[in-house]
Amino acid sequence: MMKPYWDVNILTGSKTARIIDDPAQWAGIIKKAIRPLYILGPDTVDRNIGARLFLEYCLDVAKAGKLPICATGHVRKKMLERDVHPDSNYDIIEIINHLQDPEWLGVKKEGNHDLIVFSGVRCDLAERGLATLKYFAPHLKTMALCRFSHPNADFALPVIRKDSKWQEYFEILIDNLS
Amino acid sequence: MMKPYWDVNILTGSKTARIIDDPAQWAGIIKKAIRPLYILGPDTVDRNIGARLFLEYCLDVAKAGKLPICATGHVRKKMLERDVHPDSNYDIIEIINHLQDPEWLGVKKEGNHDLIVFSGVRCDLAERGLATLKYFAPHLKTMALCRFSHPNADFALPVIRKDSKWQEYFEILIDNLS
Amino acid sequence: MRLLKTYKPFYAPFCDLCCNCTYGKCDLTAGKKGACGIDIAAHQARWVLVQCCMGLSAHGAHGHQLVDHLINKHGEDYKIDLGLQIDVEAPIIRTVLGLKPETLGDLRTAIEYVERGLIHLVSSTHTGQEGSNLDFENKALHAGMLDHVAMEVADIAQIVGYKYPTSVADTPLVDLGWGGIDRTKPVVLVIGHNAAPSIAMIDYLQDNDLEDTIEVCGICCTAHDTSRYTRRAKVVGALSRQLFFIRCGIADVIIVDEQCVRADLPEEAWKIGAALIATSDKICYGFEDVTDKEIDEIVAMIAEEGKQVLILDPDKAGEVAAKVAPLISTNRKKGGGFIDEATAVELAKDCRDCGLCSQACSNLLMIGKAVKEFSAGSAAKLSDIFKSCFTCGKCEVRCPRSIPIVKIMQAVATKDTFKIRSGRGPIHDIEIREVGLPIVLGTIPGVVAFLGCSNFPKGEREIAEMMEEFARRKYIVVASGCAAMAAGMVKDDEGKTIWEKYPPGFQAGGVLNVGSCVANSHIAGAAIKIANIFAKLPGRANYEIIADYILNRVGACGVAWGAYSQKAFSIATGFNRWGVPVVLGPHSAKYRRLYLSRKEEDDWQVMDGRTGKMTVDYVEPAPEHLAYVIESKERAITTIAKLCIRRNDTPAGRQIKLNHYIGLHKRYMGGLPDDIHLFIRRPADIPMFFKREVMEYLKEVGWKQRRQVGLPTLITTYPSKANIDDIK
Amino acid sequence: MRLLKTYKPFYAPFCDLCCNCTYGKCDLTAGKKGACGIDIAAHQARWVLVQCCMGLSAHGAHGHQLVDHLINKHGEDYKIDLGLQIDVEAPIIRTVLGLKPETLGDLRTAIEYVERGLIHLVSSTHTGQEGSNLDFENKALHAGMLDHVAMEVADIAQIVGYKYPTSVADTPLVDLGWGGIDRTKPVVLVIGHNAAPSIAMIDYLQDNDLEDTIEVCGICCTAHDTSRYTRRAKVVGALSRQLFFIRCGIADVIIVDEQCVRADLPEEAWKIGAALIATSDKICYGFEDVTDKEIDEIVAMIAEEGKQVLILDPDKAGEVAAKVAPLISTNRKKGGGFIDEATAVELAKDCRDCGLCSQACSNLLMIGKAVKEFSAGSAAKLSDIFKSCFTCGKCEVRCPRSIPIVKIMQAVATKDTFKIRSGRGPIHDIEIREVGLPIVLGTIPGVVAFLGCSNFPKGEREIAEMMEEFARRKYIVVASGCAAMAAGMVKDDEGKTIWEKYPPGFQAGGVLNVGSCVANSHIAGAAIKIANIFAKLPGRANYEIIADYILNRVGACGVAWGAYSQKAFSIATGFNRWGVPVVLGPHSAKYRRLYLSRKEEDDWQVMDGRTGKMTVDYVEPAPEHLAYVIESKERAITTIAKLCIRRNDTPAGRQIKLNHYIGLHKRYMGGLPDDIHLFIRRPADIPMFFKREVMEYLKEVGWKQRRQVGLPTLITTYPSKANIDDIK
Ligand code: SF4
Ligand code: SF4
Ligand code: SF4
Ligand code: SF4
Ligand code: SF4
Ligand code: SF4
Ligand code: SF4
Ligand code: SF4
Repeated sequence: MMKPYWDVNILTGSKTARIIDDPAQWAGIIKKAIRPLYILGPDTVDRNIGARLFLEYCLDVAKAGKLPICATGHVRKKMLERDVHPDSNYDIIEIINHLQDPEWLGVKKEGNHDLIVFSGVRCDLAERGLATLKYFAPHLKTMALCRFSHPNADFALPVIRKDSKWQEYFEILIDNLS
Repeated sequence: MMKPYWDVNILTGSKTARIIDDPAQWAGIIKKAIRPLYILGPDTVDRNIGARLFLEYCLDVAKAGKLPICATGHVRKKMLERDVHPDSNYDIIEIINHLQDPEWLGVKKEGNHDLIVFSGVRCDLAERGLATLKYFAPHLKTMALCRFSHPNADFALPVIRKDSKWQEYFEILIDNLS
Repeated sequence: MRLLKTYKPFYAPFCDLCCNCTYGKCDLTAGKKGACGIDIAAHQARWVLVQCCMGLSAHGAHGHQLVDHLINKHGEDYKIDLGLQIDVEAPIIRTVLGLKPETLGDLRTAIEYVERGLIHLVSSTHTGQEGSNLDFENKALHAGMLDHVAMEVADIAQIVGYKYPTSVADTPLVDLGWGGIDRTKPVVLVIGHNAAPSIAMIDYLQDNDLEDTIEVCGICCTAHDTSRYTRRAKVVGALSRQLFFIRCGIADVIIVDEQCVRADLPEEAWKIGAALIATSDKICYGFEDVTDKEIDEIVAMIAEEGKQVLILDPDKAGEVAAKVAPLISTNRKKGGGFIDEATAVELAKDCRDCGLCSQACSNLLMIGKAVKEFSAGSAAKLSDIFKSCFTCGKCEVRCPRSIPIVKIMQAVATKDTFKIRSGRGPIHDIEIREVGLPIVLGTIPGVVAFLGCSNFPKGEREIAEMMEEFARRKYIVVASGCAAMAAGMVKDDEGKTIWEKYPPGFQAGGVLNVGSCVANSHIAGAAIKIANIFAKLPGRANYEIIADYILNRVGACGVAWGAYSQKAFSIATGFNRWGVPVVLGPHSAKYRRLYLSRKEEDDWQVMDGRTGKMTVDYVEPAPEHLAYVIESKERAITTIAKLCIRRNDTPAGRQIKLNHYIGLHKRYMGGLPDDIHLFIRRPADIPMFFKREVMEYLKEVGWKQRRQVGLPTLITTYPSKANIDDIK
Repeated sequence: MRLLKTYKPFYAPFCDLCCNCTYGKCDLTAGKKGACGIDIAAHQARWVLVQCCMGLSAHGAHGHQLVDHLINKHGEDYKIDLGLQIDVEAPIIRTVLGLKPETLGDLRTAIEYVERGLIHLVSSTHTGQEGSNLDFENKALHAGMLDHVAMEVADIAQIVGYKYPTSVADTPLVDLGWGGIDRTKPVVLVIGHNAAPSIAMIDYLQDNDLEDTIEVCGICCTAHDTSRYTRRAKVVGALSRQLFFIRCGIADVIIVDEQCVRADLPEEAWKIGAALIATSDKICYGFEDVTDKEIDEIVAMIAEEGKQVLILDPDKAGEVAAKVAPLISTNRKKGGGFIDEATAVELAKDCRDCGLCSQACSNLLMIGKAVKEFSAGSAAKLSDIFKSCFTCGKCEVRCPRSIPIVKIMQAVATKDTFKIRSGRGPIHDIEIREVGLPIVLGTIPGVVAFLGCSNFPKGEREIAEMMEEFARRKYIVVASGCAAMAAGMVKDDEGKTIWEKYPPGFQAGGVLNVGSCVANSHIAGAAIKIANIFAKLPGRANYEIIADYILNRVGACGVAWGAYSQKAFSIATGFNRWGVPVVLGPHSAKYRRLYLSRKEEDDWQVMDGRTGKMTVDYVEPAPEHLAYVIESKERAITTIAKLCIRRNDTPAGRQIKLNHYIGLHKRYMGGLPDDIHLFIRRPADIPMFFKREVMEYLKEVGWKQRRQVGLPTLITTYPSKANIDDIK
């Protein structure tokens, strides 16, 4: 069992995430997925990592891993400013609601997704959403690409305290995805 | 965070036991204690480990570590049959209730205990009692000498599935205590 | 509350966190407070209050519905008459409300009082309300008291509404166990606590001379109540056999009312092809509400379309069930879940001994090993486990190989038929008159009440053993709910159950079944009546004095060895409020709160009611705890005897009580109890038989003789409006 | 319930386990069931119902107590008169109970109805009861409805009992904020939701001409209500400033009544040397109950012995507070908690940047970094954090160096004085008459109601911004409780708050404060009145038709951006029951349940009430969700505009609504909304301004024009006794 950064996210229960330290291993899991989806939350446009906007890293990940994007919150606007069109435009709770249904066709109408990757969703809300998927979406796996760690995901990062470490994580991940 | 053998004892929370694999380390902690107390529950008289009664091992531990004994449940009777007089005779909830009070004089009237070791208490009940001590007896440490592991203790064993392993654990512990 | 000063709340948190509001989760370990400022003790106590509110609501809502139903039938002026033997009809309502209920309408007034209290109690559990654990406990005690009012209303209502026998003590012995059910007839199984629809069905069968064609059996309290209504109704067993019996596939129709019913019955009923009729707004299962449809239409929906339905009109539900049963019975493969031993062994052979099932077990049973051994031909372990198993089904759900563990257990379950005495209702005034004095003096050593629920640590057997131990020693032994059933599931060498061996009266050595859960009120009621009738304390709205009287003079002890539910907890808390201590089984530590004293350290001062002068430190911890979890049966038996000791005991009474305490201690614990000196006031208290030994011990511990207190009381040892002159 | 078919419950469990009874803990992951057979969905729904029961009980108990208190004062025949402007006094009570309350006694009848409902709801949360999550939700919706009844009772009772103004819309502007409190006078701080003791104190001050000598200020709803009673009472702020303000040490006496009060006030009051008087059975704090003592004796206990006491008689409590305040004020070192910036920096210097405080934060704030930077001279981050901080104190409790973080925040908190319009109570009939038609046609684009509580993800500022956005766009903007306060905590460049800039009437572009939490009932009440007064739907006991009307025709949307409590949850659920969607802030995912639809997949069929013929798949998800958590303010604003769309909109109305929706979407989200085609029935619906762009998009997605439905309704699309002819 693991401890996330935020106390309010401490898991009360039994089924907790596998912590994956190695970004290369993350890349491997993403690559193996058939219909992955990358969900971007508002923290990606409200926060920097070092000098760059969090979103830039996420877009690089999406590009390298050929992940379709679901823009939640007001992320869409900043994406359009960068001329990237999100593949869908649900808010976080809405997309999770859709993902619960194994019959849903997914953002590309090709069938529901088998791997969900999250970044930049408000940590307590993401954790609630991951709990929903853990219970009601056994047909897919969830990955929290979040430095604060998420016990309710299937795969999570360890807590990453330093910006530099976080940047480095992203860089290796992106390298391994391409 | 750790997972005990019994599901009903899964910790829901944040503060969980340190797991100690090495019986020698256990012995060290017990030896360092100034006023330890060994609490024996009815499983010690209702169960065997291999061919020997669980109680026999516990009495050996008590003897080797010079631990005063609190006999709970109906353990007293079997102790008397072996001509060992328990130092006190509370039921499990009662002794825990006393231990909560830092001013209590302990079973030897020399002051409250600083280390509590448990064996053979019904696992779900022990876990409740350990929770009480975790919250309301910050003045003492608790050790669960139990093969099913106890998240609410300060120190616990890993889950020990095999009888032979459990026997061996006791033997090394007793050796190291003497 | 004065009680909470001596019997301090003891908390065993179940979780480090609070998840009650959107500021959380808040981590409450190591003295931390939540975002609302609450600490762990108050948080636990808040949970305690929530639990008690759930418990009291279960009985209160049930009571209100029953009363309304009966008022509909009989009118609100319908008289309450419990028969010749009973003048003091509703001791709890009288004492708490100051109301002597004479009609069904008065019962409704009593329930409205409960409802009014409830909303305030629930309100204070809201985030940002009460901050003190003691005040939460105070409210919980109040909730317990309201629960007793609600139970009394519910049981009196059904007794008068359905004319259950109350004037006799030796109510009929009815069949108990699953073995005796006649599977050749259509079988209707009733489950729950509100007998209205089941009784409506029985009425319909009687009115149409169909009684012989259909077998009616029940689980839990509805079983108690139908067997009070008609001798023909059979009792399958306690809550803990619910899933087991259903999986046997014997039932053709299942009528579910409310409380203690499995949440997954729709699925389970469907699996065995039985019809399922829900009849309460408490348990709707998402079924279509067909209350307004015609009976024939409903029967067709069930029998032809295989629908599960909700019928909120008890009379209609009863008639539908009666009509559906023969149709279903002929259409389905009877007893689809019923298997023989060979099949069971075959099924067990799939076991890979992975142990996951054991880990999931609610009762810490090593079920995996047992299944494995059973598959290899040795049934002993499985048979042993079955006796302690509540057939909750958690093991089975966990098994990666989907082994039907619960079904396999049929092979080791006894098919014997047992007996239980059907519930008798309130204790008669005349009985109280006869035993009041010996109880108060202590010469009847105690009243031991085994309260319902079947979350037993080691099975039904322990209940039977404990009851018998006290019956033999001439205590008055009372049982209710699932405990009464459990007691009947054990036969002696001559094939007799405890119900057949002891007299059914409220007398020394009597063994009584008061009835279903709500009949627990009659146990508290009996204690009150002792004060009322025997001691002539005025009953109406004289709450505090009566509770003080019971605490100090009525040697009663409750035992809730298998308490599982919120109701059981609020009932126990209500007994505590009346001054009756309750011994709980080990599972009950999960309720998170007990009331304990520490005999050496706590405040045992009492007032001498005769002189009105404070007795400085009375020493004697009697009773020692109010709500107390004990780990093993052996220790429980010993402790129960001790908890029957009261400050008011005469030397003769005390001798008798100590005689039992010492005797039991020697037998089960070995040697003299080491607290015996605390209970000996003067040499005259020492039991003859153990005199020498005890005297030696007393010398050893430096015992000094104490003076006897007349009319011991706590009144005036705490701020209160109660007057010491009222205690008599 | 038809609603639950389209708006399915969405669950986000907070815990893998159930710990409700002694069979547990039961692990409910991966499809496992508990020992009672329950699954995770039903278990979550059970929790939802418990929460709603707590919420409704808070208001119900409060209402009952207020009504009883006022009946004591004025008699039960005291007439309810809400003034000239209001004929339909209690739309909720009328609709739900079919009772037109005319006296205080009638209000008591309404509360008894609530109490009767409560016990059944709580009962079904007991283990072994309801097994279906949908039926739990049904009951939760019912609980929400009962909560609205309770709130209406409570607010009407205080309005008539205390003669709050209700006939005017432009109630006074009162001071808001902690900066404006006059610390040279004795300061009495009132906290909670039941103004009875506070008003008694104000009465006492007035009667004795002492008003000028004592400063009265309040937090939470009691602040709202005292400021409705007298303009002199100042509002400190919302719940989220409670600990902050107390730690400033300005208050000499704190009167606590009930709800939303910190559990640790006794300790906090003691630390600053303030007197603390508890006045409710809901919050006793373990204090001695001195209700029966003489006033002078109590005053002496508090002022001389420093005791904290419980006084359950509001009048007595008020007088005691008034008398104690000057005594305490002279005796203590005033403002013991008050510090200047230099001291704050000094205190912060102890910080070791360990980050433990941040990890503990309820609002995920990086408070540790901010403290560190502050100690190094840069206040910007701390100032920023303070705006989003609820001053819950969890960070401080966690700090291993015991840095008084909350106190340090004084250095960055504004000492400015703001304004809030005092609560106005129900909406006037005449206002309804004027706006009813434009609302139903859609030409007033919507009513947006900002409901109380201050668990805001990013502080008060967002509330003010959202409200202003809609006010500017001529929506009707309503606020209550802590949200109304939050809105007033922001000034524009000219130093004006939103309360000073917009008209106070229920009109396009109006911004209204209805009052405290219980005044939320007037918001639902207004929606009902639109049906009653404007559409002339009969009000009494015509519940289903009215809710259907609101859902399909009244473009109202609730926003509970900072919902934290069980009350907020039951209020929101009650709004849902009336057919009003509610947008919740991100924290509210912790409530565990939402009601969501999926616009592409779900059932949007409606009946054309004019023809009575089923319209096959109406396509239009209006409103799209009933209870919906949104993560960011920007998206929330856009979505609120969308949630005001109703099926009944005329083309003109729809144009206006879509104009706002598209405009807001472009501004906050970028580009056209990708679901716009779902809301365009015919070309006439398309807003002029965006016509070209929208037409292009419609072509792209293959949009086809749909026929307009007259009098859209869900009646007859599900089994019900309601008659389609009643919908008008
Ligand atoms: S209190 Fe119970 S439900 Fe809540 S987090 Fe803890 S274990 Fe889970
Ligand atoms: S009720 Fe209090 S302790 Fe519990 S989650 Fe809410 S703020 Fe935290
Ligand atoms: S059915 Fe029996 S053995 Fe299986 S988990 Fe439940 S109690 Fe244990
Ligand atoms: S879980 Fe199944 S396979 Fe494993 S030990 Fe139990 S019965 Fe055997
Ligand atoms: S209520 Fe049900 S799921 Fe919860 S602990 Fe009890 S048996 Fe387990
Ligand atoms: S007081 Fe403010 S910063 Fe501290 S934990 Fe609470 S919300 Fe976070
Ligand atoms: S916990 Fe205390 S020392 Fe650590 S960062 Fe926070 S304020 Fe600084
Ligand atoms: S609005 Fe919410 S937080 Fe504010 S006082 Fe009311 S219930 Fe409490």
